[in-house]
Amino acid sequence: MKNTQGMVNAFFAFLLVVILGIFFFNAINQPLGNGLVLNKDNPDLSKRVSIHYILKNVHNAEDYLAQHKSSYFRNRDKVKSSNLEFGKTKNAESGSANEVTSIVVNYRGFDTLGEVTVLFISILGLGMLLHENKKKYWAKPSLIVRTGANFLFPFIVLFGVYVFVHGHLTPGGGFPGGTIIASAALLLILGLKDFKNKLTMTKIIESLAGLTFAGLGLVGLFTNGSFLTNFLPSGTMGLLVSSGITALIYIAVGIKVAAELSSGIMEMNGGGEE
Amino acid sequence: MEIIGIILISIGVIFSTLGALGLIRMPDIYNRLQTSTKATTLGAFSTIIGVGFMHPAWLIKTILIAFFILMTAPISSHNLGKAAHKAGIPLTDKTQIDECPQKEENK
Amino acid sequence: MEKNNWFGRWIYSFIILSVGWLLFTFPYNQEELIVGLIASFVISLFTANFFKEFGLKSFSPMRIIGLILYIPYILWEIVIANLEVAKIVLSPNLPIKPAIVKAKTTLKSDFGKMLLANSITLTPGTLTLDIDGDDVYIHCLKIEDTSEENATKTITAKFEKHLRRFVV
Amino acid sequence: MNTLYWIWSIILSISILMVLTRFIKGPALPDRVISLDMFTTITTGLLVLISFFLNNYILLDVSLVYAVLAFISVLIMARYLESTNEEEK
Repeated sequence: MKNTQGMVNAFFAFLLVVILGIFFFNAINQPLGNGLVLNKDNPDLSKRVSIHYILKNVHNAEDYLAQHKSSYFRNRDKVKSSNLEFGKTKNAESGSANEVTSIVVNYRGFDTLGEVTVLFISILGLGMLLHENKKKYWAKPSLIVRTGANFLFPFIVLFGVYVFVHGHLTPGGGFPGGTIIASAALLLILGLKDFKNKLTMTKIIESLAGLTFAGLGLVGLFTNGSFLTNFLPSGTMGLLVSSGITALIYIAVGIKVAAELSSGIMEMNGGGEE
Repeated sequence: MEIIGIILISIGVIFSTLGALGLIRMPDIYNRLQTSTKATTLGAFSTIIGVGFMHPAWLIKTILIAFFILMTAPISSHNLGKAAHKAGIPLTDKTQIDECPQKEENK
Repeated sequence: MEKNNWFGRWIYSFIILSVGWLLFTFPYNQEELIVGLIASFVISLFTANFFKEFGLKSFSPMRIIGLILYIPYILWEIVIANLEVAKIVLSPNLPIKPAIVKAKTTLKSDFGKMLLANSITLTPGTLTLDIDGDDVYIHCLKIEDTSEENATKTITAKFEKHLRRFVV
Repeated sequence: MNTLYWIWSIILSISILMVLTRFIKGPALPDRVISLDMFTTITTGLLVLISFFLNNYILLDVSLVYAVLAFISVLIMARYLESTNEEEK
């Protein structure tokens, strides 16, 4: 009996190797130069795959391209770049005063979705590994530490919220803000006498925030034809309510990261037991 | 306004240095905690407030940072002292009396 | 002392978090104010239980005045005590006489005890090691008389006199 | 003004070096944690001073984040010292 099973396994493995080999053979045998050829003098940008991503949310450049479609790259130096001014410029391209945020969330929003997913999967693996973990032993905290932790916890959470709400104006943003909130959860574990791991609540909050992120992307897909397009006006640069969905996405990322890291900390503290 | 700021920052810098000196000179852990962390807390506090006086638009934010330090520094140094006492780290020979009970018997 | 109900605690935490937000974003405008109110509303729903001993009666004007008067007092104490410690550190033969003494406190609430212990710890020369009920164990840098009455009189009582204006 | 700034920052750096000597020398673990605590406190002050002389409002936020994380890390060390000692018995 054992022998036949081994034979079946070997056969399937061989089949897999053959299929892979066919794929490789096909890929190698592709005739070169059959893809996209760009004419250097007169490039047709609409043939490029990434044209949607280049033009995503770039209203001014889109208008410009519609007029001078053929000679965009040659006249690149002549495109006058407007002077951006904090608190005065209206309807800028991305609208966020912090350039890093506009690149991370707006132009490469898909990457951020992937990063958050990677974090989610790693925390899931951590929970699987540590599921049978015993409750960690902490000595009983003294009265001063207990009261101090109780008093400081809301303010640290408020500061984390401040960091990720202002992600498009100042440095920081979703990931640092979420980390600050997770450190506040760590303070609670250190300071409370009988701390109960609230794993289900963090999981629910995390899923809601992830759904918000994906939902914002889908709204962009249905209204403007590209995933994670900015469908809101970008507003005046430098104010709190500006830069369209960049701010909303960073809030969702902040809540998601906070819930993920807190649940990771709780699982290390012995989340298996209730 | 600027003169107040300069004076406050100078006081802060001097007390930070004195605290570091105390950390080197004192004989045991508890005395080191006494002289060092408290002096550096005052040093950081008055440095930060001094910066706030020299740049009045930042005053609120600097006061916030300074009070955060003032709230948190005693908590952590208290817990350090308690941990050292629980670990049974000896006091100096100059110590007169130790009335704090070792907590292990109570449990 | 009656227990504060959940609503009172929630109102307290909402107000104090809004004030905290306004301090974070000081040159504030209308948008910051609205976003801050929403944020502190949501946070205070979660964290109202952490302010165990506060409620609506924490806003009585006498208490706020007492709190405001306490801050310059404690800062002055810290500066004076720091100067004394600086004298000890700079003198060549280290004139210290350390001891761990026991003192009594008459404050009842947890928050009051924490403020008392923090004040004792912040003034150099004294360090709170532990609080057990009404007993406070203090490590002193330089003390002549190590009896309990003297410690109560010289260390805890002078802070309690000011603290009693705004905490129980 | 500039010379004053240099004097202040050099004195603070010297005191940080003095703290680090205790960190290397310290006979027991709590000594090292105390020197870590002092190190973070002095660094917060130095960060605020630097943010003033670079005229950069943003560094104030950074120093507040630094203060929060430093407090929690020192508290973790202290609680760890407290707990391990009791577990042996």
